[in-house]
Amino acid sequence: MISYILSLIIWMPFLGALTLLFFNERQTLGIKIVALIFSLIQLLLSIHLIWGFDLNYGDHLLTSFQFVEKFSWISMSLGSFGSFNIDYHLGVDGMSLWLVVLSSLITVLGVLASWKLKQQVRSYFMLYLLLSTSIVGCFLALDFFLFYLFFELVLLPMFFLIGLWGGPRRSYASIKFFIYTLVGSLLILVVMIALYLNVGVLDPINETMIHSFNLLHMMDSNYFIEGSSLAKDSVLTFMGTPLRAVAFLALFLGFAIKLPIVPFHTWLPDAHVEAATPISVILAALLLKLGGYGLYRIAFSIFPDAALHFGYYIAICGVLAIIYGGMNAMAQNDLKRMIAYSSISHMGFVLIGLGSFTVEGAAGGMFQMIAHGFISAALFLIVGVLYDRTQNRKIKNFSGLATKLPGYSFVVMLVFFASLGLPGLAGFVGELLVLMGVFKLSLVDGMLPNWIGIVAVTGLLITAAYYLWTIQRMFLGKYWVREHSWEPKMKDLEMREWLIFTPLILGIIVLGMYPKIILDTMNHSIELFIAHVGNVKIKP
Amino acid sequence: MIEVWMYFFGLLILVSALTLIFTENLIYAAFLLALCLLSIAGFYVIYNASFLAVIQILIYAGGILILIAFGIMLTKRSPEGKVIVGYHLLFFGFLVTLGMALLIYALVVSSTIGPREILQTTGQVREIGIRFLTQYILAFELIAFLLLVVLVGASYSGKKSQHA
Amino acid sequence: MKIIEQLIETQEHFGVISSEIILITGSIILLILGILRLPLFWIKVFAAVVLLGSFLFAQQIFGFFFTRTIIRDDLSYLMTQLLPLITLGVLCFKRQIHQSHEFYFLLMSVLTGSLFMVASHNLLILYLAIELTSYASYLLTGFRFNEKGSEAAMKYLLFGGVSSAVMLFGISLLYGANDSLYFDTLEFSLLGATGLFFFLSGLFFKTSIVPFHIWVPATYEGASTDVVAFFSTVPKIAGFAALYHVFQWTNGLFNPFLEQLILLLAILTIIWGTLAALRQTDIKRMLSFGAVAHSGFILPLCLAMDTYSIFKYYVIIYMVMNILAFLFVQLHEKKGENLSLSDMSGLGIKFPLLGVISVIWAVALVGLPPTGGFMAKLFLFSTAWQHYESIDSLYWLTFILVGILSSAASLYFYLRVPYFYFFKEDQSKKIKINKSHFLILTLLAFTLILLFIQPNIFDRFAPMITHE
Amino acid sequence: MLDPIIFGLIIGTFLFCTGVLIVIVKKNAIFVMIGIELMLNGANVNLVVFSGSDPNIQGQLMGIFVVVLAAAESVVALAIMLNIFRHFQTLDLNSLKKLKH
Amino acid sequence: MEDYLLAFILLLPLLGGIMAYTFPSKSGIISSIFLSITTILAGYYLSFVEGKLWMFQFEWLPGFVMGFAVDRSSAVLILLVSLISFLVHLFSIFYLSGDGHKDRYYLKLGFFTCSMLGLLMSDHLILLFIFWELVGFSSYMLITFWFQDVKNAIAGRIAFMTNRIADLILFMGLLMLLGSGNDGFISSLGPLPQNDSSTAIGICLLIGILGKSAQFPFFTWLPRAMVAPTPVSALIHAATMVAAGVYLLFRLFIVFDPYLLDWIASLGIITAFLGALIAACQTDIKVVLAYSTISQLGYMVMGMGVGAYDMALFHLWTHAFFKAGLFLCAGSVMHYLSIQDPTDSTQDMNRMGGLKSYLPITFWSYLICMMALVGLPFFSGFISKEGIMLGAFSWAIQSENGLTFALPITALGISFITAYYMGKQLILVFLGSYRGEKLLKMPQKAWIERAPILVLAILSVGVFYRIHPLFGDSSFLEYWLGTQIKVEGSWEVPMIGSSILLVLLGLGFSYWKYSRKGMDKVKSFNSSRVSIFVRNGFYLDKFYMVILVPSFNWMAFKTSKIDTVLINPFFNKISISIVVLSKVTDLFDRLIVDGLISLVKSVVQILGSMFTKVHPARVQMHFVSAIIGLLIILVCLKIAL
Repeated sequence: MISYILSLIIWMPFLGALTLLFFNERQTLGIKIVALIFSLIQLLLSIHLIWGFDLNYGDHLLTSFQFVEKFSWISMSLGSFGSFNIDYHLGVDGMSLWLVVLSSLITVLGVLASWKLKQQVRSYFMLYLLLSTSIVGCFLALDFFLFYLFFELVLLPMFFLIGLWGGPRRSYASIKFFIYTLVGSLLILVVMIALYLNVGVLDPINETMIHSFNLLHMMDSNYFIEGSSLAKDSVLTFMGTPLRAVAFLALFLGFAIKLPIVPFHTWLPDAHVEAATPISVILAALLLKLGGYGLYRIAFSIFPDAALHFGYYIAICGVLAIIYGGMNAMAQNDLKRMIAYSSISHMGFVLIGLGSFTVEGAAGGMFQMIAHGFISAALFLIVGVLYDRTQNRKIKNFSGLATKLPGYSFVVMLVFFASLGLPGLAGFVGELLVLMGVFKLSLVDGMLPNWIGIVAVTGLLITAAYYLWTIQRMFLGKYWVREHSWEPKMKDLEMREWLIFTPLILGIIVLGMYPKIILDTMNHSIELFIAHVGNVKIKP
Repeated sequence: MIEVWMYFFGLLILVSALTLIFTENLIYAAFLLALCLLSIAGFYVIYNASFLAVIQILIYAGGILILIAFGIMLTKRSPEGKVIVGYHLLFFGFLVTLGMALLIYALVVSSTIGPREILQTTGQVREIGIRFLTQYILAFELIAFLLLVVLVGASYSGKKSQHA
Repeated sequence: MKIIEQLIETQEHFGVISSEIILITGSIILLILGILRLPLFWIKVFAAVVLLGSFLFAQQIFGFFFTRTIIRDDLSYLMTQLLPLITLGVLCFKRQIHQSHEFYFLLMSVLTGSLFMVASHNLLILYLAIELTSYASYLLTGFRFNEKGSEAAMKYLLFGGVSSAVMLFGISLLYGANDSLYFDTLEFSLLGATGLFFFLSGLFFKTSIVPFHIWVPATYEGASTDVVAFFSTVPKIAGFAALYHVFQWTNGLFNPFLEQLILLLAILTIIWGTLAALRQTDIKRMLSFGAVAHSGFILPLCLAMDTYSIFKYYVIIYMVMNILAFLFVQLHEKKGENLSLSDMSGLGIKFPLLGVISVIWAVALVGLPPTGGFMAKLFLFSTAWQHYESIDSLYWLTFILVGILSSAASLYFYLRVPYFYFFKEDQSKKIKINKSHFLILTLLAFTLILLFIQPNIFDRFAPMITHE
Repeated sequence: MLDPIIFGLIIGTFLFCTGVLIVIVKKNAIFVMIGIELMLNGANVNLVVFSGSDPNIQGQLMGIFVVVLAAAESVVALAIMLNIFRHFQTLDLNSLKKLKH
Repeated sequence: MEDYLLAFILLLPLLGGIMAYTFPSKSGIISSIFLSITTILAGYYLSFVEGKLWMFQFEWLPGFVMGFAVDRSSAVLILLVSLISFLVHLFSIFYLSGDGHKDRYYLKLGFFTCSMLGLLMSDHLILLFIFWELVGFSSYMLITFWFQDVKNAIAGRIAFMTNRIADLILFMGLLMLLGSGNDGFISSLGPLPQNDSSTAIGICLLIGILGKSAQFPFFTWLPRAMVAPTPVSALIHAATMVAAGVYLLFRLFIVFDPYLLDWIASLGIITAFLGALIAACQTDIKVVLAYSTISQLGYMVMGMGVGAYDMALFHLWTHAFFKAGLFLCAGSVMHYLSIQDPTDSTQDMNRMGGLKSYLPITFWSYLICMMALVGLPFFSGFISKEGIMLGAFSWAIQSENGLTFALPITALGISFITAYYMGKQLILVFLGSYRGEKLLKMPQKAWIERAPILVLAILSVGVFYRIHPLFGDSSFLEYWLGTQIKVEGSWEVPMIGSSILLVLLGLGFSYWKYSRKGMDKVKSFNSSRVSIFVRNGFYLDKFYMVILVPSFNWMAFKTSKIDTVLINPFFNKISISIVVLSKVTDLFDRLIVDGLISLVKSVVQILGSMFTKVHPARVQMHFVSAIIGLLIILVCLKIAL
């Protein structure tokens, strides 16, 4: 029996966007309520998904997907070229499950966060809901084409959401965002095409190859056509490098730009800073995860051998991102920019975790993504609160806010400390797992050298440094704001804002205290993933 | 004997074409072109294309030259009737053309074309007529339509330029 | 007796080219109606009826006709259906230039020539058809009857004349090498190869391949937008179809080196078109260079073996995108003036739906989902990769890489239209939106999306039959 | 003593090249048209030369069509030149500067 | 059952804090009640812990089990922590009676107590680290309690950062320890095989310990942390948190290499010496105590290093009481002065004096605690300190190197300094006459203030731990700490004797210096260069704050410049270069196409040929370029075929 819950989850916001077509631009409240309702339904459905989820489903990565939906979408005969087959193929496993839940949650919160929007409300929410659809679609697609479609679709609404509702340099930021990520996705496109042509099943009837974009086939080396350029034993090279390695690097770069890695990260601070608060939230909490998820699901799963070969360098990329992002964050005087750089720094752990090829590392990277989803969402909302009131977010323009805004400061403290990796809060667990993976390896078989772990830990130190400094400068000390006109606006969090923050804070605390909730559902998939990728024995 | 004529016409073509390059007077150019085209017609006869030669004389020398003359007349400005036009890029043009000629020579003339000899057949007009109505009937129709198009378009365009 | 039989056979063949016949007859009648001073609206209606007729009466009979000078295969059948439809679309443009029945007559004669181009299997017919399209095009370019229009027509004419002469020279060499003017008798030789490139330069001229593309910007800038839309689709695609036929039927004329050379030209075309488009501020010029780049994408599809369906798909998408883009541009034009990007500033806030349409065509031209443009590029790169793999040719790989990079770069200039539309300050420009014009825009945009979701939708209209 | 075919070819090529040269160097549009005519004739000579040994005389047939086409082209050219002359008062190609190229 | 009891002990303080936060008006009372229950439970628990472990295990991550466990030594410390915390809570009711944010204060304090207890209970390296960090975090929160003053905020940040540096290094050590095949349970740790990685692990762990216990070179954060409310200083920065390092050292004792232990001992004695020296030059009443704490912690660390770990742990216990007592006394003094003499700075000892008559209970308690600290017989400090020194001596004897005797001898010397600065403080604060502006004479009345001090003072009396004041067996201690702490050796008597002598000398010296000579000369000494140098902690703190931190910041700014100066422009350059490339095609038009014309022009002019006028020939140059293109193709063809 096929359940259509995944489709429902994906298309629910889209349905909402269509519903919005029937609204008048002036019925702002109605528009907001519709957006909220549809995203809430999506959230409920994805929570429902957790209930039906089987923890130990399947014994191989390729068979571990649940709630699978598979229909033929495009089947186009192209002469001797064979037929062009694209499936509508969805499925969820432990890795994507929580990302889906996270994205539906953040979507709801984003709607709440944009509640005060006044201009172009209908277009905004339509784009917003489309964005949500495409993000969730990415996490659930099991067909490379479908994935790519959603991956690209993210760009368009994002482009306009930044460019139309953003800050003063919004157009620059949106163009930059678009071009950077497009370059990345074009690299992915090439590899996708190559993979498509290399993977196939022999049709028994008329003895032609049936190619498909099925990701599961691509992950399985048996499906590669013998002698094709990307098969395991391919001898084709591109400028002296084996073609498989080149393809992996292209995929890696494509996803890593989104993640982002240094030095392809400069789109991120600009985009984050210029985007409106809810959009920054989506950007940080979900869009970066697309890159990470792509690395897990696609780059590493399809080219495990190449990934293993480059594991060390990937970890170095991660370390670089951690240190570099941290140092940059330290130097910023715009709060939002600082947070944007801290995102870069945190995403570095994902790369290290992946590069370690251990269950701990991979699980840590995945956990880091989810935890960062919560934390960064909260961080950007924090900036949003300040920006809402004063239209300003320079660190040096504020001091001693804790006196005037105790509730807000409480949230800030909690989230900042979560972000700097205080144990007991969500940020710590991912980092712990990743570092466990690194140090485990370095002592056992020397996959990643110790210094990677050491430098990564230094990164944590830098994180602590800039967060504490910021707390000291902005929230402690004597109360002072630069402009006198801001004084009457400096009010503590209102009901709506508490409503937004509460789930995030709860999530941060619960994930930090008892990460097993998530890791239990994820663990099986991660083990299968590592078994598939690293040919490492599954931990008993 | 036929070779003498061949060289004669060839020389004529050569001379008239070269003079055409260097002349600055459009009227002279038109006459030189006429000379050139007539010699080409002669050349055609040698290569067993007498019908085409006739056509060449009729349409080219008769039609096109008159068109060109019309063009010259309609667009001249100087009162004394001499139309002097300048040229430019001579050096460069020579360079390019020389390169082209050399290349064509290298690629075409020096390549093996195989032994052929020029057939001397009679009844060509009949043959051409038949082929016009069978093999190339469509081409025949097409060029008829083309002439119509050109006629309509050109007359309309000319009318507009007169009136507007 | 033999002649009589041949004549009778030929007479029967006229049924096969019924759409062309309908077009020719129709346009002559249109001329007569014009002379009878029928109101222009009815002439327009009549033209539409004729075009529809030629669309509907396209014969699905395959084979060689007229003593093998005409070939009817799937491609030419598709084109006889498609090109009239596109012309019909152009017909629906809001006229901003001088109106007369001659205009429609010339439009239809370009179409007629294009259809013959597609159907020809003989160099003579092909040459005639190209000349027919060209002459009518020269005249159409000048139909603005202002300085720019005349200048464009002059340049177009001179350049076209030269290239047609070059082409004829090539044909003469080809003829010399093979003693025949039929495509399928052409064989490889040094003479033939030389002739081929002279000959191709004519076709490349029509399809605007580097280095024969130079007429494009001037002509597109000078001619009125509807004419440009027409030029960039109908005769150009017909040219590609002719190229396709030439490449497919000239057995053994090609050796790998020639293929590489042509591929190289395609790559150059892409690079040149993209780079040139980057610095344009006039939208029409920008689109024209974009069209040049697209030519570079289509060319390898004509060249490579077994790419018919992809060629078909790409061509369809290309036509829809281009018509949509030019139609969109024309919507904003004031009489006799060319549009610059800044004229569109801030319109997106006032007309969001138009803005969405601008996004759709821009994204399609770049080649991003969810538009047919993406599928077209996907198919194209797929087949390119397949060729790269099967013959391990670096040219194909370069082609892919250049194509990808050019797509990325083209984003920059195509997206400037929606960018100006939405992000620039409103300068309170006023445009009048013609309802029917807008309807067609929406329809075309929808088609683009539909072609993404169901790319095989055209197979329903034109069932695919692979020629042997 | 040259082979007649080669000689014909040389003459054809010569005419063609002369046409190209004229097209390049002359400033006047009518002159350029004359150059194009020469190019066409060059090609035609080739056709005829090759057709001389072809019993099907396709080259000659083509030549006939080309001559007609050349006439048609001159007509079109004349019409356009008249337009140009009306707007620019000259047929000097270098004075066409309204377009960017 | 025991599991639940443990959980109660752990969570009650936190619960108390939360309750206090919920009911701000009665916050102090509520949380004190919760703490008293905790203390009772901890005492009850201690009563039946018989050297065995009470484990409570749970799976925190999949396949990753962590657990709590308590043996007798940790049970004792649990009791210690809850007891002192309880007393501090009580004292805080008095101390913070005028503050508007008591609710927040008790929440933080409860949270701290909870984390500290968790630290003591946890039996897993990672779990321990979690609480370790939480302790640091709550310390930060408490230091910045009065955050309106930016000085406090900075102090808190520096304290946390210094801790964080050490903690993260510790974290690495723990992870490496885990990675080397351990399951992470502390109770099942064994000695590591000796190799490079074990050394690395040891060093990492050591640095973590040094950081938390404010040892050289990390000690600078502790004096800064004195800006916290004084009860907090008493609890955290004297009794509990700083002792966590010593506790960890005790727990992981087995992991360290022997020669590393020597280093630990040396670092301990260095810290003890430096701390004492600096304390001797201080004038701030709390900072003296802070440096004294550093010095005493140095003792403990040294004790661990020399192998007298049980004695060191015992010193931790005794030190907790008397140092907390001292701090509370200081708090009492400061509070009194802040009310009675609001015009004055309340912490400068030079401005105090003669408070004995106003604060009699405080004075006597202070005296007892001081006696314990300097190590006079009959007081608790004496027992533990002598134990450590004896351990040090016997360690020095056992080792072959003669240099090792430097350690116990220095320790003896430190006794003298300790006695000196404590005596000085006593004299400056309580004896003589008041040197401030003016003092309202209001006697100290609140029992809620006096009771905790008294309890702490009483618990600093030696008789609770050992009946014999000088030597002998130690029945109570044996029972509590579960180990034999009597140190055998012929060194015992002379050592104890000399120690007592030195202490008395020190006290006498301070009395001689401060009572006889009057304050003027003292002031002149205070302003002398040596004094300032020492008082500023040898400018170690300055070194960090002026050189290390700014250079790090400088680095950060430079790095951020990479983004704005290098990377961003680089990618912009790429896009620009594409545009430039398009310009190049444009130039091709202009230079090659048009430029050729001018080339021709110049050529022509040079040749003086018939060209008179040369116009730009755009149209025809297009022919040329197309034909050149064709020619290039043909050339290719010619070459290839």
